[in-house]
Amino acid sequence: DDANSVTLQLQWVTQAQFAGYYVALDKGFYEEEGLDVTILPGGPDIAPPQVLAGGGADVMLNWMPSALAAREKGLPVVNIAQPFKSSGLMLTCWKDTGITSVEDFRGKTIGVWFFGNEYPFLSWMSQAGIPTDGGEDGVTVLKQGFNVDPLLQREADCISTMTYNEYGQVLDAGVSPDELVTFKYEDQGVATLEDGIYALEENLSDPVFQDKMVRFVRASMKGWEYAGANPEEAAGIVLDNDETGAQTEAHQVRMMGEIAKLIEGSDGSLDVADYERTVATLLAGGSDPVISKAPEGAWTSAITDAALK
Amino acid sequence: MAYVLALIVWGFGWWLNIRLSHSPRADTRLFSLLIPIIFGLTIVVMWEILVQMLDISAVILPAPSAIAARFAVSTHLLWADFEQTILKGAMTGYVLGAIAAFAVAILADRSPFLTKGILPVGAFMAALPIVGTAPIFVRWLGSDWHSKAAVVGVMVFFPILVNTVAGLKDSTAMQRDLMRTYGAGYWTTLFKLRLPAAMPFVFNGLKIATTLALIGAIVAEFFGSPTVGMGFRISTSVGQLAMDMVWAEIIVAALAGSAFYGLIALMEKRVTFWHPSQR
Amino acid sequence: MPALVVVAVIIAVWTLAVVPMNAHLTADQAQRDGLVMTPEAPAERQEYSGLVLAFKNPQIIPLTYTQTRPRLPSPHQVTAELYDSVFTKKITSKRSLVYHGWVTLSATLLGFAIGTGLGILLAIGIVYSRTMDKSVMPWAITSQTIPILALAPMIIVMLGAIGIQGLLPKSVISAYLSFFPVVVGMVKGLRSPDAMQLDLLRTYSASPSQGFWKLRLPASVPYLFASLKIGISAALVGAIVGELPTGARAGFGARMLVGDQYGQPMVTWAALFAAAITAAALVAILTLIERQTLRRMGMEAA
Amino acid sequence: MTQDMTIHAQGLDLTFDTNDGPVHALKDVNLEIKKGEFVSFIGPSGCGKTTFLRCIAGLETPTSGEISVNGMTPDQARQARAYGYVFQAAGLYPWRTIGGNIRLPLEIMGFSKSEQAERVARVLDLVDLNGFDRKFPWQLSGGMQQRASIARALAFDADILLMDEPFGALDEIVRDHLNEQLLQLWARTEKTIGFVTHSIPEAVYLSTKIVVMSPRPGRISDVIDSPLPRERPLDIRDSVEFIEIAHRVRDGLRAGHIDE
Amino acid sequence: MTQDMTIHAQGLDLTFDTNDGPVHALKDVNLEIKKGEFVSFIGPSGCGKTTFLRCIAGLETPTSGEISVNGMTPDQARQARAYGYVFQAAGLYPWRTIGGNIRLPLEIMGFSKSEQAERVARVLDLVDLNGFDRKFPWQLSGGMQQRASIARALAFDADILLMDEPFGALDEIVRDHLNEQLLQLWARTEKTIGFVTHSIPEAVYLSTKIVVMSPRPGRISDVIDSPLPRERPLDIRDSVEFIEIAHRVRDGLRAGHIDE
Ligand SMILES: Nc1ncnc2c1ncn2[C@@H]1O[C@H](COP(=O)(O)OP(=O)(O)OP(=O)(O)O)[C@@H](O)[C@H]1O
Ligand SMILES: Nc1ncnc2c1ncn2[C@@H]1O[C@H](COP(=O)(O)OP(=O)(O)OP(=O)(O)O)[C@@H](O)[C@H]1O
Ligand SMILES: Cc1ncc(C[n+]2csc(CCO)c2C)c(N)n1
Ligand SMILES: [Mg+2]
Ligand SMILES: [Mg+2]
Repeated sequence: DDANSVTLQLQWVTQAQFAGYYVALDKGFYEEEGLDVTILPGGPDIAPPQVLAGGGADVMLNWMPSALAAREKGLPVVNIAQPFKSSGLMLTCWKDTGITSVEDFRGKTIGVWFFGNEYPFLSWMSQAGIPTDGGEDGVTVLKQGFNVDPLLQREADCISTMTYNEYGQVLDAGVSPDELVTFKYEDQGVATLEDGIYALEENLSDPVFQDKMVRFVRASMKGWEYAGANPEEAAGIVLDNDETGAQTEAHQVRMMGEIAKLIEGSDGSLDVADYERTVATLLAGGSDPVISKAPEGAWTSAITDAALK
Repeated sequence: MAYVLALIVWGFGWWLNIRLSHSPRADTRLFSLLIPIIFGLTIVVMWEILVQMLDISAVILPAPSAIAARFAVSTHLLWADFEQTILKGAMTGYVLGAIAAFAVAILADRSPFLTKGILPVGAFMAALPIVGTAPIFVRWLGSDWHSKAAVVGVMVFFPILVNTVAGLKDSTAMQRDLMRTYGAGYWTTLFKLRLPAAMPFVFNGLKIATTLALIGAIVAEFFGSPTVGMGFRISTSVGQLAMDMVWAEIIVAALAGSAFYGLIALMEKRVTFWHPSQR
Repeated sequence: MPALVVVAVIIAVWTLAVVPMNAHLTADQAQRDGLVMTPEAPAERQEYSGLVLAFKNPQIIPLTYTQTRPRLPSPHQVTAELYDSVFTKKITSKRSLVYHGWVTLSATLLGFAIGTGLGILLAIGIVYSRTMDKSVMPWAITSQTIPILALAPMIIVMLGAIGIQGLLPKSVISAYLSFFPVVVGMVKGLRSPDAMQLDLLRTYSASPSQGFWKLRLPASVPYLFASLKIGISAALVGAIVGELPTGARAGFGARMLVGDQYGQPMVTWAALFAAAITAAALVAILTLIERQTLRRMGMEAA
Repeated sequence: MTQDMTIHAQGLDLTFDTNDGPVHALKDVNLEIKKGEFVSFIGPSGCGKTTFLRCIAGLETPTSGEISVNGMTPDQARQARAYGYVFQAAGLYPWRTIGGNIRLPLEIMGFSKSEQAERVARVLDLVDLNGFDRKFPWQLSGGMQQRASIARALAFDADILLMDEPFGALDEIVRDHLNEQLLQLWARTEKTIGFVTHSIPEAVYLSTKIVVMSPRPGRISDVIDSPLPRERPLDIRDSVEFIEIAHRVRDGLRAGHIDE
Repeated sequence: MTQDMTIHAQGLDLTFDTNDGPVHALKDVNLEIKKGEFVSFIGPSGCGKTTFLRCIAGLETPTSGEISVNGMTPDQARQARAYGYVFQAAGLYPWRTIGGNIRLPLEIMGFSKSEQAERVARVLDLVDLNGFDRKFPWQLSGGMQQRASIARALAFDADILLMDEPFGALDEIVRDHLNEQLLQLWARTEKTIGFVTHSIPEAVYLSTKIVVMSPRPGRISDVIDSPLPRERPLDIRDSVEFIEIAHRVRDGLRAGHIDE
């Protein structure tokens, strides 16, 4: 029934990045709240905000830059919870390219994820005053696919990686950390909030929906707590839920370990300071900023307040 | 209400087209252009009506007017994407794929043994889904248009191959016997009889391949590209929920594809004027 | 078996290509493992072609065949992975390619049925209605120039919005790709009867439906089969493409994507080959039916 | 127009447009054919015989002039299934057996299964093709194919039989045989028959009316009403009248050739 | 085998496999044709005339028996471009104009451009198709197409001319004309000609040797060496010898039909 069923749209395929939700489902935390939760995995062509707009899901996970951009496009999504405290995004470069600082990016080729995930990078570059159109003293941007080959094949000097996934894959390919230089967005002061929980504004005005979200967030956070405390088991649960059967245990265990670092210090409620920093970063996007003015009503603490009571 | 209005528009458009297509001038070039345009316009108007009146979110389906507006202000961007994807990626791949298919068809045709050997392998290649081949070619040839051309080449290869092979067998027994009475050799028979007889089939393959070429070049960009190109723009814009831009690119693709197809169809008319389907 | 000979040639070329394709990665790896490479600097090695590099460092040649993340896996690696995931796993297991094959195949067959049905109907409409010929045909062509992967998410979102999920959205994409070759081939086939064959029916004052069943349809059969063979490959590709925006859960497409993203090229290659083998099998079945049908129609040897 | 005037053509003109200019195929053709007549058309190759036959059957539309069949337009007559047509080439459908090809018009006209079988057997016998029922066209010799196509036209009882050189590919013996059969059929059924031939004796032997045409543009240069009786044994071909008519036809033909 | 024995067939047997059982098309056929002979084949439809002609040209392989042409196998003779072949149906290539179709063998055999043009013009004239040079096959009447295909076979000078009912679709006048032309050509060039016809007078008028065949399985039932002189005016057809031979041929044919 409508009052108790929730459909969650992930922003990527089933992996430990979303362990909290799978654990909550698997351990019956949702059921305890009387919820009937369906988790929809994402993929390369799925824009979660679009699925939300089309009514295919009630809540989605999203990176805040992409969510705020959707808001400006006229799709009023609202952050109702923020399980991820810190950003796992970074650039990973070959050390032998001579890159040691941001200034060294000039003249280099850098792989970037697009699909709404390019905003943090573009903001960063514009703050650093580095053009991204491939000139002599700018960077050449490659739209990066879903793997780390551009780096391994040396088509790119740096690529985007997540601490919990792609970076590990570079290492798995036999590369030792000594050969690499990394730039974490967190360290560069351009971190933006990742993997928040978002719902549509209009739905949130409905008390039944609101109640549903409260229970959903509460159970999800319980799931995250459990996953953080039991990384191996959580990874196992993720593996059970991976219908492709192609994920490996070692990989998911490591990912879970790294994810645990990112959720550390979050009880699920949005830290306003983090939010402000994200907005400031995005507004600083130079000639073509991601958002043109500070958004209003893009988040609410109502849900987490009720959930964490 | 919206549906009723849309239906009325549809009815009117269809009525107009029935009138036009049965008019004595239906076969003139003007009418051949006008009729599909009216058909398209009917759909566009229905689309606009439905989007406006049912209040469909622009994030899901933008109104044609919004798409047109976006198109108008983005022509330079669209042109750059067109150049990258169609002119460099798709065309190169199409030409290379077609030449390769032609060469292999003629090779395969030299002996039943090779035909039997190559066709299944060709069918095998045709079924290599772009989702799998694109990342591999991007890995091998880099993110720029070269990998896109390779993807396109592989995609267009099979339809052209199959059709050419079938076409080369399409001459009648009597036509072949005539060549035999002349003691004509393989190449003479090929050039004087079998290639001309094969042309209706070859063009069939070339026509199917035009649309594949476009799809291939665009979709392959989803798996890695420079920051220009129609596929790049589409996937990026979907991520940004800029659906008007997505549709503007789709329109470019449709225009380019139709023009490309039209060009091949025109050549077909010129070359296979003698075939019953052209008379 | 002629096909086997051709396959053998291809495998031989493939086997040879493994060395230059993987030379750089292998050299990087070997160096990390303590071997001495010439030249020493990895960036410098990029300047050389794979062949030259292998020539300069012959000790890496055998190693190129055993990389875990090769650019080009060797045939035996792909075969091993295929064997492993097809024969050694229970077919209900999600690690079995048979299981994923069925996921993809069911969407393919449904999509192919829809696409073929639609394609034939459209072709009939085009051949019999001047209005449809003039107005729809150009748009059927245009429809195929629209990149499906761009439309797919929208189709899926829209279908999802009205509560349709699962097999059908994938099949819609599959149908979308397979209907076009059928339309083109059938239009040509339905128009293939020559003037005398048509005139004969006119002297009988046969109705259009009789003209269809007794002349146009039988005359179009060879064209239909040629199209069906292209159509079914397209349907399979469509089903695989459709698996990405439906959440890449299961099926060959999901395997390819996940294999690609998690640095398991063998998973991708195995899925790729499994897909192609499936398609070849489908085409072979159609060829068999075609041969039977044409033989029964007395058209095989003509 | 009297009721028994089956076919009536007046001032018929037909021009084909081709890649290098128009071809004037028929020019001012006037002809009346009464019900039950047997009319032969004879004339040099390319003079428009086929074209005229096609006009009668409504397969070709004259550029100008009028033509009526049973008081209707050819199109309407076609709707009424008035025609049995034998084309100059056999034109069998390659995916049907010989039997299937003959059955085709019967299926279309809705004969019962048993009636179909019976008629197929009868006409196969008539053209001497027993036992070839289940062969495909390409397994037959040229003449056999042509006979099958004659059988196809005879299988249903059309009012008007139009035959475009039906016996061209047959040897004299079979030809004589089929000529006799055709005459018998005609006598029995009172069909109206339009018959294109190149053989002067054949034309004279069969016809009540012989139409001689001359080429480029196709015109009717002579119409000969045969004084021969309807009952015609084969040896009538040695009679004086016969030879006289044959002479007149030959002269007409020759004139056409000299004209040219 | 003497040097001037152009075609030599011995114990030829040919069986076709069809969907319903084998068809015995030729049975124990023995024939010798000397260089420069004009041989006509006559026989009821389906008796194997086309099949035998095709064996001579190496287009069909006998099931058993031997055949040699100019001391070679038919295949070798084909390589040596020994044959001009006129098929029973015109078989023109639809993508070539009439001129283009006639030019086809000339192109293949490497005649110069000017020679090609000259020969095309000459044979077009011979078959009375001047002015149709640039038309496409489907724009010609059946008889005109057949004449074009004759022109195509005459355009180059093959040693052996094989003609399968070439004049079947032509009217008597044109036929007489072409018969005379063919005889002249034969007299002038000493070609060896194999000629299938259904017309007894035509066979007798043209041939030095008449081969009568009977059907199912196709056998040679009579071989008649003509006593007529090589020089033959048209009115030789009224001579006693002529009528005698014609009688013998007719009897042979009739026997074949009764046999059946
Ligand atoms: N390709 C084939 N397959 C099967 N049977 C065939 C084939 N070609 C010819 N025949 C059969 O062989 C026999 C002889 O045929 P052929 O064409 O030689 O006759 P023909 O003497 O030329 O007759 P016509 O005068 O009618 O042309 C016929 O019974 C025919 O059915
Ligand atoms: N479809 C066409 N397009 C152009 N010209 C045509 C077409 N059909 C016939 N003709 C021309 O019309 C003229 C008459 O042709 P038709 O077929 O009626 O001759 P015919 O008397 O039947 O000759 P035949 O005895 O050789 O069959 C010819 O000159 C021919 O070239
Ligand atoms: C097309 C596309 N590209 C990149 C991302 C970004 N992204 C968000 S989470 C995640 C997984 C990291 O292991 C990635 C890659 C996306 N969602 N879709
Ligand atoms: Mg004619
Ligand atoms: Mg024959």
